[in-house]
Amino acid sequence: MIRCAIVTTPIDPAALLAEVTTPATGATTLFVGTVRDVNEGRAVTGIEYSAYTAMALEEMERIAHEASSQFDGVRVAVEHRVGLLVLQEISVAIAVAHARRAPAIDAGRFIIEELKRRVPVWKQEQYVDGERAWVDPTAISVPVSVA
Amino acid sequence: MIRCAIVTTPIDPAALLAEVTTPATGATTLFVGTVRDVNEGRAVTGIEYSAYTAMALEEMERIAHEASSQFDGVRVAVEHRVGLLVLQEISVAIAVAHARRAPAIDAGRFIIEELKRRVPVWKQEQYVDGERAWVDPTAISVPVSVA
Amino acid sequence: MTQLQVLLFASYADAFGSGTVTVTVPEPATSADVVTALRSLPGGSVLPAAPVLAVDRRYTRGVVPVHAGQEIALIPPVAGG
Amino acid sequence: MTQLQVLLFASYADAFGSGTVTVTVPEPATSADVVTALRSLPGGSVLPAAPVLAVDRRYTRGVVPVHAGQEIALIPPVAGG
Repeated sequence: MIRCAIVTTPIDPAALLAEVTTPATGATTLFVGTVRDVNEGRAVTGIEYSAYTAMALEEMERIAHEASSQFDGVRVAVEHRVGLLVLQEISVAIAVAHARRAPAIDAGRFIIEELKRRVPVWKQEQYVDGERAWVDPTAISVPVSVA
Repeated sequence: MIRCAIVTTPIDPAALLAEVTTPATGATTLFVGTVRDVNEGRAVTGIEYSAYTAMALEEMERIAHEASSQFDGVRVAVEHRVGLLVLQEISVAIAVAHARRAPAIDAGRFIIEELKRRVPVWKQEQYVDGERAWVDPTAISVPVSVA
Repeated sequence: MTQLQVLLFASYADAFGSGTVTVTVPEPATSADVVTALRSLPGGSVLPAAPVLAVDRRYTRGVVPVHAGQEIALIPPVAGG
Repeated sequence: MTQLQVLLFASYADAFGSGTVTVTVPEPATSADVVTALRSLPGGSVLPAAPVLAVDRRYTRGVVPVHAGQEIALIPPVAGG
Protein backbone atom coordinates (compact mmCIF):
# COMPACT_ATOMS: atom_id res chain seq x y z
CA MET A 1 0.00 0.00 0.00
CA ILE A 2 1.35 3.37 -1.07
CA ARG A 3 -0.40 6.72 -0.89
CA CYS A 4 1.26 10.07 -1.55
CA ALA A 5 -0.36 13.47 -1.62
CA ILE A 6 0.39 17.15 -1.86
CA VAL A 7 -2.10 18.86 0.41
CA THR A 8 -3.12 22.44 1.14
CA THR A 9 -4.81 21.83 4.49
CA PRO A 10 -3.35 20.73 7.85
CA ILE A 11 -1.82 17.25 7.95
CA ASP A 12 -3.30 14.86 10.50
CA PRO A 13 -0.46 12.59 11.64
CA ALA A 14 -2.78 10.27 13.58
CA ALA A 15 -4.79 9.63 10.42
CA LEU A 16 -1.62 8.63 8.55
CA LEU A 17 -0.61 6.28 11.36
CA ALA A 18 -4.04 4.64 11.32
CA GLU A 19 -3.97 4.35 7.55
CA VAL A 20 -0.78 2.27 7.38
CA THR A 21 -1.31 0.17 10.51
CA THR A 22 -3.10 -3.17 10.05
CA PRO A 23 -3.47 -6.35 12.12
CA ALA A 24 -0.48 -7.71 10.16
CA THR A 25 1.86 -4.83 11.05
CA GLY A 26 3.74 -4.68 14.32
CA ALA A 27 5.77 -1.50 13.92
CA THR A 28 4.77 1.89 12.58
CA THR A 29 7.09 4.85 12.24
CA LEU A 30 6.15 8.42 11.62
CA PHE A 31 8.37 11.27 10.57
CA VAL A 32 6.96 14.75 10.90
CA GLY A 33 8.60 17.95 9.72
CA THR A 34 7.44 21.15 11.40
CA VAL A 35 8.16 24.83 10.91
CA ARG A 36 10.72 26.00 13.42
CA ASP A 37 11.40 29.41 14.79
CA VAL A 38 15.04 29.86 13.84
CA ASN A 39 17.06 29.03 10.73
CA GLU A 40 20.68 30.00 10.26
CA GLY A 41 20.34 32.26 13.25
CA ARG A 42 17.37 34.24 11.94
CA ALA A 43 13.99 34.39 13.67
CA VAL A 44 11.38 32.82 11.37
CA THR A 45 7.67 33.58 11.58
CA GLY A 46 6.44 31.26 8.85
CA ILE A 47 7.34 29.38 5.70
CA GLU A 48 5.61 29.53 2.36
CA TYR A 49 5.92 26.14 0.71
CA SER A 50 5.43 25.80 -3.01
CA ALA A 51 5.76 22.82 -5.31
CA TYR A 52 5.87 21.67 -8.87
CA THR A 53 2.82 19.72 -7.82
CA ALA A 54 2.51 17.18 -10.64
CA MET A 55 6.18 16.23 -10.54
CA ALA A 56 6.40 16.37 -6.74
CA LEU A 57 3.61 13.85 -6.51
CA GLU A 58 5.17 11.56 -9.10
CA GLU A 59 8.58 11.83 -7.45
CA MET A 60 7.10 11.03 -4.03
CA GLU A 61 5.43 7.99 -5.56
CA ARG A 62 8.68 6.88 -7.19
CA ILE A 63 10.45 7.19 -3.85
CA ALA A 64 7.72 5.25 -2.06
CA HIS A 65 7.93 2.49 -4.67
CA GLU A 66 11.70 2.35 -4.30
CA ALA A 67 11.21 1.98 -0.54
CA SER A 68 8.71 -0.77 -1.22
CA SER A 69 11.20 -2.62 -3.42
CA GLN A 70 14.02 -2.28 -0.89
CA PHE A 71 11.87 -3.08 2.14
CA ASP A 72 9.36 -5.65 1.01
CA GLY A 73 5.98 -5.39 2.65
CA VAL A 74 6.13 -1.79 3.88
CA ARG A 75 2.92 0.22 3.87
CA VAL A 76 3.56 3.89 3.14
CA ALA A 77 1.59 7.11 3.42
CA VAL A 78 3.26 10.44 2.63
CA GLU A 79 1.76 13.91 2.67
CA HIS A 80 3.53 17.18 1.91
CA ARG A 81 1.73 20.41 2.54
CA VAL A 82 2.07 23.58 0.47
CA GLY A 83 1.03 27.15 1.22
CA LEU A 84 1.87 29.41 4.14
CA LEU A 85 2.62 27.54 7.34
CA VAL A 86 3.18 29.13 10.72
CA LEU A 87 5.46 27.90 13.51
CA GLN A 88 4.96 24.29 14.57
CA GLU A 89 2.69 23.45 11.66
CA ILE A 90 3.45 20.17 9.91
CA SER A 91 4.99 20.49 6.45
CA VAL A 92 5.55 16.80 5.79
CA ALA A 93 4.48 13.51 7.37
CA ILE A 94 5.70 10.06 6.41
CA ALA A 95 4.09 7.00 7.98
CA VAL A 96 5.51 3.54 7.37
CA ALA A 97 4.28 0.24 8.79
CA HIS A 98 5.73 -3.26 8.59
CA ALA A 99 5.49 -6.53 10.45
CA ARG A 100 8.96 -5.82 11.89
CA ARG A 101 10.54 -2.63 13.15
CA ALA A 102 13.79 -2.58 11.16
CA PRO A 103 12.15 -2.23 7.72
CA ALA A 104 9.64 0.28 9.09
CA ILE A 105 12.42 2.44 10.50
CA ASP A 106 14.79 2.06 7.55
CA ALA A 107 12.11 2.75 4.95
CA GLY A 108 10.93 5.83 6.82
CA ARG A 109 14.44 7.20 6.89
CA PHE A 110 15.01 6.37 3.22
CA ILE A 111 11.85 8.21 2.22
CA ILE A 112 12.57 11.45 4.11
CA GLU A 113 16.18 11.55 2.88
CA GLU A 114 15.15 10.99 -0.75
CA LEU A 115 12.22 13.38 -0.46
CA LYS A 116 14.53 16.15 0.74
CA ARG A 117 16.96 15.41 -2.07
CA ARG A 118 14.56 14.94 -4.96
CA VAL A 119 11.00 16.18 -4.51
CA PRO A 120 10.48 19.57 -6.21
CA VAL A 121 9.21 21.56 -3.26
CA TRP A 122 10.59 24.93 -2.23
CA LYS A 123 10.30 27.07 0.81
CA GLN A 124 10.46 30.78 1.29
CA GLU A 125 11.14 31.73 4.87
CA GLN A 126 9.52 34.80 6.35
CA TYR A 127 11.48 36.57 9.04
CA VAL A 128 10.50 38.71 11.99
CA ASP A 129 11.92 41.78 10.23
CA GLY A 130 9.56 41.23 7.28
CA GLU A 131 12.24 39.98 4.93
CA ARG A 132 11.85 36.77 2.99
CA ALA A 133 14.35 34.34 1.50
CA TRP A 134 14.22 31.23 -0.60
CA VAL A 135 15.89 28.41 1.22
CA ASP A 136 18.66 26.92 -0.88
CA PRO A 137 20.21 23.93 0.88
CA THR A 138 23.04 24.04 -1.68
CA ALA A 139 24.02 27.61 -0.79
CA ILE A 140 23.39 30.41 1.63
CA SER A 141 19.88 31.85 1.60
CA VAL A 142 19.00 34.26 -1.19
CA PRO A 143 17.20 37.36 0.14
CA VAL A 144 14.03 38.25 -1.74
CA SER A 145 12.74 41.79 -2.03
CA VAL A 146 9.52 42.20 -0.08
CA ALA A 147 6.47 42.98 -2.20
CA MET B 1 12.56 17.29 28.21
CA ILE B 2 12.08 13.63 29.07
CA ARG B 3 8.90 11.90 30.12
CA CYS B 4 8.50 8.14 30.48
CA ALA B 5 5.46 6.24 31.68
CA ILE B 6 4.03 2.78 32.09
CA VAL B 7 0.33 3.08 31.34
CA THR B 8 -2.69 0.83 31.59
CA THR B 9 -4.97 2.73 29.23
CA PRO B 10 -4.73 3.25 25.45
CA ILE B 11 -1.74 5.26 24.24
CA ASP B 12 -2.53 8.40 22.24
CA PRO B 13 0.29 8.83 19.71
CA ALA B 14 -0.88 12.28 18.63
CA ALA B 15 -0.64 13.49 22.22
CA LEU B 16 2.98 12.29 22.43
CA LEU B 17 3.82 14.03 19.17
CA ALA B 18 2.30 17.27 20.41
CA GLU B 19 4.11 16.96 23.72
CA VAL B 20 7.62 16.87 22.25
CA THR B 21 7.10 19.31 19.38
CA THR B 22 7.86 22.97 20.09
CA PRO B 23 8.52 26.06 17.95
CA ALA B 24 12.24 25.24 18.27
CA THR B 25 11.93 21.70 16.88
CA GLY B 26 11.82 20.98 13.17
CA ALA B 27 11.64 17.19 13.12
CA THR B 28 9.61 14.79 15.21
CA THR B 29 9.76 11.02 14.94
CA LEU B 30 7.36 8.54 16.40
CA PHE B 31 7.80 4.83 16.79
CA VAL B 32 4.71 2.82 17.57
CA GLY B 33 4.59 -0.89 18.35
CA THR B 34 1.28 -2.61 17.77
CA VAL B 35 -0.07 -6.10 18.43
CA ARG B 36 0.06 -8.15 15.25
CA ASP B 37 -1.95 -11.13 14.21
CA VAL B 38 0.81 -13.65 13.59
CA ASN B 39 4.02 -14.52 15.41
CA GLU B 40 6.28 -17.40 14.46
CA GLY B 41 3.50 -18.68 12.22
CA ARG B 42 0.82 -18.82 14.93
CA ALA B 43 -2.41 -16.81 14.84
CA VAL B 44 -2.41 -14.37 17.77
CA THR B 45 -5.59 -12.89 19.24
CA GLY B 46 -4.00 -10.69 21.88
CA ILE B 47 -0.99 -10.08 24.06
CA GLU B 48 -0.91 -9.70 27.81
CA TYR B 49 1.91 -7.30 28.70
CA SER B 50 3.32 -7.26 32.20
CA ALA B 51 6.18 -5.31 33.71
CA TYR B 52 8.40 -4.91 36.71
CA THR B 53 6.86 -1.47 36.78
CA ALA B 54 9.23 0.40 39.08
CA MET B 55 12.35 -0.85 37.33
CA ALA B 56 10.82 -0.60 33.84
CA LEU B 57 10.13 3.07 34.45
CA GLU B 58 13.63 3.72 35.80
CA GLU B 59 15.23 1.81 32.92
CA MET B 60 13.16 3.76 30.38
CA GLU B 61 14.32 6.97 32.03
CA ARG B 62 17.95 5.84 31.98
CA ILE B 63 17.64 5.05 28.27
CA ALA B 64 16.02 8.41 27.54
CA HIS B 65 18.80 10.19 29.42
CA GLU B 66 21.42 8.24 27.48
CA ALA B 67 19.68 9.33 24.27
CA SER B 68 19.71 12.89 25.55
CA SER B 69 23.47 12.70 26.21
CA GLN B 70 24.22 11.20 22.82
CA PHE B 71 21.86 13.46 20.89
CA ASP B 72 21.98 16.82 22.60
CA GLY B 73 18.72 18.72 22.60
CA VAL B 74 16.30 15.85 21.92
CA ARG B 75 12.90 16.00 23.58
CA VAL B 76 11.61 12.54 24.45
CA ALA B 77 8.27 11.04 25.48
CA VAL B 78 7.94 7.28 25.94
CA GLU B 79 4.92 5.28 27.01
CA HIS B 80 4.69 1.52 27.39
CA ARG B 81 1.33 -0.04 28.04
CA VAL B 82 0.68 -3.10 30.18
CA GLY B 83 -2.38 -5.32 30.42
CA LEU B 84 -4.27 -7.26 27.78
CA LEU B 85 -4.02 -5.72 24.33
CA VAL B 86 -5.95 -6.86 21.28
CA LEU B 87 -4.80 -6.74 17.66
CA GLN B 88 -3.59 -3.36 16.41
CA GLU B 89 -3.52 -1.80 19.86
CA ILE B 90 -0.41 0.21 20.67
CA SER B 91 1.97 -1.40 23.18
CA VAL B 92 4.69 1.22 23.01
CA ALA B 93 5.11 4.73 21.60
CA ILE B 94 8.32 6.74 21.46
CA ALA B 95 8.21 10.36 20.32
CA VAL B 96 11.42 12.33 19.79
CA ALA B 97 11.78 15.90 18.58
CA HIS B 98 14.85 17.93 17.69
CA ALA B 99 15.73 20.99 15.66
CA ARG B 100 17.20 18.67 13.00
CA ARG B 101 16.04 15.34 11.64
CA ALA B 102 19.16 13.21 12.07
CA PRO B 103 19.24 13.38 15.89
CA ALA B 104 15.46 12.91 16.06
CA ILE B 105 15.65 9.77 13.92
CA ASP B 106 18.80 8.36 15.52
CA ALA B 107 17.60 8.95 19.07
CA GLY B 108 14.24 7.32 18.31
CA ARG B 109 15.96 4.26 16.96
CA PHE B 110 18.38 4.13 19.90
CA ILE B 111 15.51 4.25 22.38
CA ILE B 112 13.41 1.46 20.83
CA GLU B 113 16.46 -0.81 20.44
CA GLU B 114 17.57 -0.27 24.04
CA LEU B 115 14.02 -0.53 25.33
CA LYS B 116 13.62 -3.94 23.67
CA ARG B 117 16.95 -5.06 25.07
CA ARG B 118 16.72 -3.75 28.61
CA VAL B 119 13.30 -2.69 29.87
CA PRO B 120 11.76 -5.40 32.09
CA VAL B 121 8.49 -5.93 30.25
CA TRP B 122 7.16 -9.32 29.20
CA LYS B 123 4.48 -10.51 26.89
CA GLN B 124 2.33 -13.56 26.91
CA GLU B 125 0.77 -14.23 23.55
CA GLN B 126 -2.72 -15.64 23.33
CA TYR B 127 -3.44 -17.81 20.33
CA VAL B 128 -6.58 -18.62 18.39
CA ASP B 129 -6.53 -22.16 19.81
CA GLY B 130 -6.67 -20.81 23.38
CA GLU B 131 -3.07 -21.60 24.19
CA ARG B 132 -0.74 -18.99 25.64
CA ALA B 133 3.01 -18.61 25.58
CA TRP B 134 5.55 -16.28 27.11
CA VAL B 135 7.56 -14.64 24.37
CA ASP B 136 11.26 -15.26 24.88
CA PRO B 137 13.30 -13.43 22.24
CA THR B 138 16.33 -15.44 23.37
CA ALA B 139 14.68 -18.80 22.65
CA ILE B 140 11.63 -20.44 21.13
CA SER B 141 8.36 -19.64 22.85
CA VAL B 142 7.56 -21.53 26.05
CA PRO B 143 3.99 -22.85 26.04
CA VAL B 144 2.02 -22.07 29.18
CA SER B 145 -0.76 -24.31 30.48
CA VAL B 146 -4.11 -22.57 30.15
CA ALA B 147 -5.81 -21.79 33.44
CA MET C 1 13.96 27.24 -35.04
CA THR C 2 11.07 26.31 -32.78
CA GLN C 3 9.46 27.63 -29.65
CA LEU C 4 9.27 25.71 -26.38
CA GLN C 5 7.51 26.52 -23.15
CA VAL C 6 9.51 26.11 -19.98
CA LEU C 7 8.04 25.92 -16.47
CA LEU C 8 9.82 27.89 -13.74
CA PHE C 9 9.40 27.72 -9.99
CA ALA C 10 10.34 29.48 -6.77
CA SER C 11 13.48 31.64 -7.08
CA TYR C 12 13.65 31.03 -10.84
CA ALA C 13 10.06 32.14 -11.35
CA ASP C 14 10.84 35.25 -9.30
CA ALA C 15 13.97 36.00 -11.34
CA PHE C 16 12.26 35.58 -14.71
CA GLY C 17 9.09 37.26 -13.42
CA SER C 18 6.89 34.36 -14.51
CA GLY C 19 6.14 30.69 -13.95
CA THR C 20 6.32 30.01 -17.67
CA VAL C 21 8.64 31.39 -20.32
CA THR C 22 8.86 30.70 -24.02
CA VAL C 23 12.29 30.13 -25.55
CA THR C 24 13.32 29.93 -29.18
CA VAL C 25 15.68 27.05 -29.89
CA PRO C 26 17.16 25.27 -32.95
CA GLU C 27 15.36 22.20 -34.22
CA PRO C 28 16.02 19.46 -33.21
CA ALA C 29 16.64 20.98 -29.78
CA THR C 30 18.44 19.77 -26.69
CA SER C 31 18.20 20.64 -23.02
CA ALA C 32 21.46 22.60 -23.46
CA ASP C 33 19.78 24.78 -26.09
CA VAL C 34 16.93 25.50 -23.66
CA VAL C 35 19.36 26.57 -20.93
CA THR C 36 21.36 28.74 -23.35
CA ALA C 37 18.17 30.46 -24.49
CA LEU C 38 17.04 31.01 -20.90
CA ARG C 39 20.36 32.61 -19.98
CA SER C 40 19.87 35.27 -22.64
CA LEU C 41 16.52 36.33 -21.15
CA PRO C 42 16.12 38.99 -18.44
CA GLY C 43 16.69 37.18 -15.13
CA GLY C 44 18.76 34.51 -16.83
CA SER C 45 21.81 35.34 -14.73
CA VAL C 46 20.13 33.62 -11.77
CA LEU C 47 20.79 30.23 -13.32
CA PRO C 48 23.67 28.18 -11.88
CA ALA C 49 26.40 26.65 -14.03
CA ALA C 50 24.44 23.44 -14.52
CA PRO C 51 20.75 24.02 -13.90
CA VAL C 52 18.57 20.97 -13.31
CA LEU C 53 16.01 20.21 -15.98
CA ALA C 54 12.98 17.94 -15.80
CA VAL C 55 11.21 16.58 -18.85
CA ASP C 56 7.75 15.12 -18.46
CA ARG C 57 8.14 15.31 -14.69
CA ARG C 58 11.38 13.35 -14.53
CA TYR C 59 14.85 14.66 -13.87
CA THR C 60 17.24 14.63 -16.82
CA ARG C 61 20.99 14.06 -16.69
CA GLY C 62 23.43 15.57 -19.12
CA VAL C 63 22.19 16.81 -22.47
CA VAL C 64 18.94 15.27 -23.71
CA PRO C 65 16.78 15.93 -26.77
CA VAL C 66 13.64 18.01 -26.12
CA HIS C 67 10.71 18.85 -28.35
CA ALA C 68 7.39 20.65 -28.31
CA GLY C 69 4.66 18.73 -26.51
CA GLN C 70 6.93 17.74 -23.66
CA GLU C 71 6.55 19.25 -20.21
CA ILE C 72 9.88 21.01 -19.73
CA ALA C 73 10.72 22.48 -16.33
CA LEU C 74 13.72 24.07 -14.69
CA ILE C 75 14.12 22.92 -11.10
CA PRO C 76 15.77 25.24 -8.55
CA PRO C 77 17.57 23.60 -5.61
CA VAL C 78 14.78 21.75 -3.79
CA ALA C 79 14.05 22.42 -0.13
CA GLY C 80 11.08 20.26 0.79
CA GLY C 81 10.42 18.38 3.98
CA MET D 1 22.15 -17.45 57.53
CA THR D 2 19.63 -14.78 56.60
CA GLN D 3 16.40 -14.56 54.66
CA LEU D 4 15.96 -12.44 51.54
CA GLN D 5 12.87 -11.71 49.49
CA VAL D 6 13.22 -12.05 45.73
CA LEU D 7 10.78 -10.60 43.20
CA LEU D 8 9.82 -12.85 40.29
CA PHE D 9 8.02 -11.97 37.07
CA ALA D 10 6.37 -13.50 34.03
CA SER D 11 7.54 -17.07 33.30
CA TYR D 12 9.59 -17.17 36.50
CA ALA D 13 6.61 -16.14 38.63
CA ASP D 14 4.58 -18.85 36.88
CA ALA D 15 7.26 -21.47 37.50
CA PHE D 16 7.68 -20.63 41.19
CA GLY D 17 3.94 -20.08 41.61
CA SER D 18 4.44 -16.62 43.11
CA GLY D 19 5.70 -13.12 42.42
CA THR D 20 7.78 -13.16 45.59
CA VAL D 21 9.79 -15.95 47.18
CA THR D 22 11.90 -15.98 50.30
CA VAL D 23 15.32 -17.63 50.15
CA THR D 24 17.70 -18.51 52.94
CA VAL D 25 21.29 -17.57 52.18
CA PRO D 26 24.63 -17.37 54.04
CA GLU D 27 25.61 -14.00 55.51
CA PRO D 28 27.17 -11.99 53.95
CA ALA D 29 25.31 -13.13 50.83
CA THR D 30 25.99 -12.74 47.12
CA SER D 31 23.78 -12.83 44.06
CA ALA D 32 25.18 -16.30 43.36
CA ASP D 33 23.87 -17.49 46.74
CA VAL D 34 20.42 -16.18 45.86
CA VAL D 35 20.40 -18.04 42.55
CA THR D 36 21.63 -21.26 44.16
CA ALA D 37 18.88 -21.03 46.77
CA LEU D 38 16.25 -20.39 44.10
CA ARG D 39 17.35 -23.42 42.10
CA SER D 40 16.65 -25.67 45.08
CA LEU D 41 13.03 -24.49 45.30
CA PRO D 42 10.11 -26.08 43.40
CA GLY D 43 10.14 -24.47 39.95
CA GLY D 44 13.84 -23.66 40.21
CA SER D 45 14.65 -25.77 37.17
CA VAL D 46 13.16 -23.03 34.97
CA LEU D 47 16.18 -20.83 35.60
CA PRO D 48 18.77 -20.57 32.85
CA ALA D 49 22.50 -21.13 33.42
CA ALA D 50 23.07 -17.47 34.22
CA PRO D 51 19.86 -15.79 35.30
CA VAL D 52 19.74 -12.02 35.26
CA LEU D 53 19.45 -10.31 38.62
CA ALA D 54 18.47 -6.75 39.40
CA VAL D 55 19.26 -5.05 42.71
CA ASP D 56 17.42 -1.88 43.60
CA ARG D 57 16.00 -1.75 40.08
CA ARG D 58 19.36 -1.93 38.32
CA TYR D 59 20.83 -4.84 36.44
CA THR D 60 23.80 -6.53 38.08
CA ARG D 61 26.74 -8.13 36.30
CA GLY D 62 28.70 -11.07 37.67
CA VAL D 63 28.53 -11.85 41.38
CA VAL D 64 27.58 -8.94 43.63
CA PRO D 65 26.95 -8.69 47.38
CA VAL D 66 23.28 -8.56 48.41
CA HIS D 67 21.65 -7.92 51.74
CA ALA D 68 18.26 -7.52 53.35
CA GLY D 69 16.62 -4.18 52.60
CA GLN D 70 17.59 -4.26 48.97
CA GLU D 71 15.02 -4.82 46.24
CA ILE D 72 16.22 -8.05 44.66
CA ALA D 73 14.55 -9.28 41.48
CA LEU D 74 15.13 -12.03 38.97
CA ILE D 75 14.54 -10.83 35.42
CA PRO D 76 13.36 -13.31 32.76
CA PRO D 77 14.32 -12.57 29.14
CA VAL D 78 12.59 -9.26 28.43
CA ALA D 79 10.15 -8.90 25.54
CA GLY D 80 8.82 -5.38 25.65
CA GLY D 81 8.06 -3.05 22.80
